[in-house]
Amino acid sequence: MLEAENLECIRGERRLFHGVGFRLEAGELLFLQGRNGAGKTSLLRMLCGLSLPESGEIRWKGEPIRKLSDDFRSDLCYLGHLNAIKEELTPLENLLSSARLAGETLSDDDALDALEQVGLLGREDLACRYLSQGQKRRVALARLVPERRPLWILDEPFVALDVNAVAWLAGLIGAHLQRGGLAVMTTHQPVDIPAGQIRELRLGA
Amino acid sequence: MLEAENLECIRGERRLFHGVGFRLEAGELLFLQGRNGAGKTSLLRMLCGLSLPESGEIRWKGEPIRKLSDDFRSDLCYLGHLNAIKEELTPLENLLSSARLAGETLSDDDALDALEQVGLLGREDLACRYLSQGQKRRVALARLVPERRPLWILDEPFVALDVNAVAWLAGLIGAHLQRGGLAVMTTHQPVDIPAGQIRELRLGA
Amino acid sequence: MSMINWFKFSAPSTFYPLAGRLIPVFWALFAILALAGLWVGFFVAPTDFQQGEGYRIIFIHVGASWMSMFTYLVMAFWAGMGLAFNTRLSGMMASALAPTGALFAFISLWTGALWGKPMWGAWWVWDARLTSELILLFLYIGFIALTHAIDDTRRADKAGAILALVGVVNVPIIYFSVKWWNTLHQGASVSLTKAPAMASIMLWGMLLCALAMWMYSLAVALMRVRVIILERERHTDWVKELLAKRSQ
Amino acid sequence: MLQIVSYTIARDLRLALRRPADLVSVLFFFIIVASLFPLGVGPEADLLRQLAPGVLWVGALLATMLSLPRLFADDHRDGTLEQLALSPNPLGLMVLGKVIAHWLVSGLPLALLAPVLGLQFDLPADALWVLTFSILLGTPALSGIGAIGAGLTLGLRGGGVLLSLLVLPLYIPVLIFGAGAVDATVSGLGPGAHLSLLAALTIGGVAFAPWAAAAALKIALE
Amino acid sequence: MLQIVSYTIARDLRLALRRPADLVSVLFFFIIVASLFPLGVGPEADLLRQLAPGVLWVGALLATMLSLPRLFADDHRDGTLEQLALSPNPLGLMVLGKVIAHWLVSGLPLALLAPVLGLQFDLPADALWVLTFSILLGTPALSGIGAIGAGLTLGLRGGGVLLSLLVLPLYIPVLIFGAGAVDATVSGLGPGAHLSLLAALTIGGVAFAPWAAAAALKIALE
Ligand code: HEM
Ligand SMILES: Nc1ncnc2c1ncn2[C@@H]1O[C@H](COP(=O)(O)OP(=O)(O)OP(=O)(O)O)[C@@H](O)[C@H]1O
Ligand SMILES: Nc1ncnc2c1ncn2[C@@H]1O[C@H](COP(=O)(O)OP(=O)(O)OP(=O)(O)O)[C@@H](O)[C@H]1O
Ligand SMILES: [Mg+2]
Ligand SMILES: [Mg+2]
Repeated sequence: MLEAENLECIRGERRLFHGVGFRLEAGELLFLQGRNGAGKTSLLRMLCGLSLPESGEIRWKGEPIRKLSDDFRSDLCYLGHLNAIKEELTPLENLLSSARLAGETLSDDDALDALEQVGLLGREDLACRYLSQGQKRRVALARLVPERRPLWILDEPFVALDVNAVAWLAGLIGAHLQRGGLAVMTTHQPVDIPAGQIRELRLGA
Repeated sequence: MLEAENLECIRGERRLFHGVGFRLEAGELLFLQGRNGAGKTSLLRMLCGLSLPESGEIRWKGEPIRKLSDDFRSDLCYLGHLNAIKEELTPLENLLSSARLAGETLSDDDALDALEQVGLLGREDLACRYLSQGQKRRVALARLVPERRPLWILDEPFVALDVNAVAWLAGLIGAHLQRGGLAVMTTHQPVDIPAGQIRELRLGA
Repeated sequence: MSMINWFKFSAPSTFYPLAGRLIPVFWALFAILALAGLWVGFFVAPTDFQQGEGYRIIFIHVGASWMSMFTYLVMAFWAGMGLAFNTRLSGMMASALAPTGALFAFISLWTGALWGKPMWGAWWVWDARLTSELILLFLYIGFIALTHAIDDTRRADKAGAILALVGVVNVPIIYFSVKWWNTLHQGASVSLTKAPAMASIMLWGMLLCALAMWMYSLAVALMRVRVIILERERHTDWVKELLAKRSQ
Repeated sequence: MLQIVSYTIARDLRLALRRPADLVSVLFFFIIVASLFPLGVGPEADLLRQLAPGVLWVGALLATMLSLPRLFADDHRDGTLEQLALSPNPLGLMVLGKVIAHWLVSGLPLALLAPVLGLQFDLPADALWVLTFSILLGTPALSGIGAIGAGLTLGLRGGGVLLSLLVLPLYIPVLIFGAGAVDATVSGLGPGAHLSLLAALTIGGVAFAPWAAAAALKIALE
Repeated sequence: MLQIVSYTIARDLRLALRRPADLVSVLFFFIIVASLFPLGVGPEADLLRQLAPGVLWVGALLATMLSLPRLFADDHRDGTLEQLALSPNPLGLMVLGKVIAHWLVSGLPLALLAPVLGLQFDLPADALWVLTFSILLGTPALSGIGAIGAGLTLGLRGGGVLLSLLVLPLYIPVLIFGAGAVDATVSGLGPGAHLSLLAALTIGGVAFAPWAAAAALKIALE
């Protein structure tokens, strides 16, 4: 479903990678590896269409993503280094609002359920500004609970999470793969995802 | 050398912890544990004197830190969630400048040596804005290489680092302990520090 | 010119030597036209019976005003090309034109102000044409400031292009302001459809000066674009080769 | 389509209301600027009445401008903007929503406050009406044009000041027609022509600016 | 002691020079504001000459004010401020260094530019001198007082506008004596009294403000 061919990325005067390609089918996870600064984040942003590759092409269901634009974006869920939550809003409001802006609807119950899963029940009405670093990350991750779009692109989702939350998230990604979803992910922590076919891609080896 | 007694922390209407106390001697590491939101960051900021405990007292070499102020701060090195580096400056300039502002002097050679250790040689003249998340964290950590002040307080120093960097940093903390330094640290990742006496303190258990 | 040619010359590596060959030609034309224009302007054209000698400022003022507007249009054209086709050269052309445009906008304002003092009794009035010309200068400066504030040249080009395209509405406003509003400023006296309303010798002087400014703009913009090409493409093989050859 | 616009408006308004200090501050800035000028210029009543339209319009314009950097900066810093750009909805529509919300918390209250300040300057009643109406009519254009500037300077250090540099020249026509409308009323000429030009600017600004701003945002994210 | 002040100055200047656009933009903002007023007010030369001191001073004041939010915000966001507060050096001295650096990249260039703009308004030569000198003398006070406001509003959303609200009233005396000095020169009274009051404000501002600002910063960090 997701194919990349011969991607090249240049930053400043440095060629981060070139000739990168892969093919990912339903139910598969691509595990992107590489040392700090290898270009993992840069590659993920390209896969989302946020930045353009110097050369090469990315295809979703056989079509170049440049041409699909809207269609591709309604299949895609991206979670970056930044949490994309509003410090002024409560976790519940954040969740509802990000669903709405992504063009989906989420009932209050579903949202509360998601917050319960990430262990924030009891804090759903506290402005996010007061949350700890890990709790903020959990609010961002709660978006994934009701998420049914096929392609997940996750940039170091495990950062700042405690041990329980790491295990929970690994399970969630596993369930997504079992439903036939795809995921591309980076992380420096050793975690095992309990399902799905795992491919590895190492940048800058 | 560092003692805390009966510390209590209240945020909003929630008591995060109370009755927390410990005693740390030269060469020892305090490993602070607890789930997301347990109050680890809040405790570390108290230990630095950045915020005041609701009740209880913190002493350094037998004196309450409130009274010591300058003296305590010249024994202390704090590294928080934020990197405290300037995106406009290069890694080298950042390192020199933070040493100067902390009231120390650092020769260019020592600074370059520190950057080499964190694997940023070759990027010492690139503005930090262009660095990857992990590389930025490395610039912040490079400060620790020449650091000889006895008390290190590190809030999740391993976040965003790749495997090699994690091992290197563990070694660096070990060396600090062996020199007779003290360290207080939190992390959610399993790492082992190769030296020193390790104490654990679990918040919100 | 055929399509293939067009795209060939839009590659910096082919454009660079082409520009290098054109520059001396434009400088030569500039020298000839400027001398002729100034000669006509200062020695041949008679003293105006209403305005005395002061009117001779027109020879610079009008040409500079035209150039400032026209340069902006060309800059916006290149900017649009850059956004649409993602060609590298377009952004370089736009950045190369901006300082020249700003210079002419400034000269237009400056000479206008100098002229305004004897004619209207004030250096400056807030009239539609004068104001919109001032906005033009600010747009040029904004373009330069914006593109310099962004280090990534690709991003800088695109951001500048948007600004240039947004500002393009200002140009017709400058041009037609004398028609649309009641202004102190003189209406258009040169037009393609009517016979010119001024003495033909004056007209000739003005046109010669304007043409000289054209040549100057072309020469300077090409020189600047060559510098920009070298700077931006310094890592490509052809530039390395070129520099190696030159340093021998 | 309409839904996403209205939802963006609702979201931005809620965020603004979480910080009522912001809204109040825009208004106080306006009040302070309007009071600074008499201080700098001196107290003659005739002179002040002559100055009033210009000063009040400049004050409204600067107040709007000062609140512009926040239009996208918060969303950019916390990553929300990336998410908006990746949403299947057209980014331009969401920017339109943000522009409208911005107007509702800046332009609208400024227009409502303006006649009160105008009284201070001893403006006649019909001029006060025209002042209110012209600010009401002109500020959407300010928000729209401002959005382009805010998008272009997003993420640049010192963007705030660069933003003013880009945006102020484009604000000049709005200022001229806005203050001109009040002046024309005071001098008995009738504000019609000025007001219709102002309306044209606003329609152009609101219809076209969000798309330019959206293009600028996509570039800023690259 | 002196060392840490001078080192902070050097560091902030270096950061400012990494982005020359900032410096240029402050100046252009000044230019643009000084050109907006005539637009809003109308073109009569006599009126404008009367307005000039007020308008130029208000312009300088607003330009300084716009650059204030950046004084601590960057350091706060990236964690540098925490490190400064934990350094064994007195925070007040480091703030003093930052205030001086701020003046060097805002007040000083504004003062140098002011006479050029004054020419546009057709001010006589002695008034131009006094204008330059008064801005040179008054702007350090603006930077100092501004630092307190910037410290107090640090980390608050919409801090920029709240900052103006806090700082502008405190700027009023500077404005009055500054513009007053020029006015007095134009009307032949001599600027001496105004200028010495201005000097007193500046000495007070620079000596005392950094410590108040440092206290505000410590609170903001808690
Ligand atoms: C700062 C003040 C001034 C500015 C910004 C300015 C701007 C312009 C511009 C943009 C044009 C070219 C537009 C066109 O060809 O239609 C122009 C043309 C011209 N200007 Fe000015 N002007 C200024 C002052 C003056 C003054 C004081 C005079 C003399 C009374 C003057 C006389 C003319 C004339 C005669 C033309 C040529 C019109 C034509 O033949 O088409 N300008 N000016
Ligand atoms: N202008 C530039 N000049 C040179 N190198 C640059 C420039 N901009 C970015 N880089 C380099 O590009 C890389 C960006 O990497 P990216 O953020 O994709 O890394 P990553 O693999 O996600 O790393 P991390 O594990 O630390 O998150 C870095 O190595 C950085 O140094
Ligand atoms: N105003 C408030 N009302 C209620 N709870 C609050 C308030 N402010 C902060 N808190 C709570 O205080 C805690 C702050 O925790 P802190 O940042 O110290 O956690 P931490 O142990 O460092 O967590 P992490 O592992 O995620 O970094 C959070 O649980 C947060 O929800
Ligand atoms: Mg990364
Ligand atoms: Mg924490």
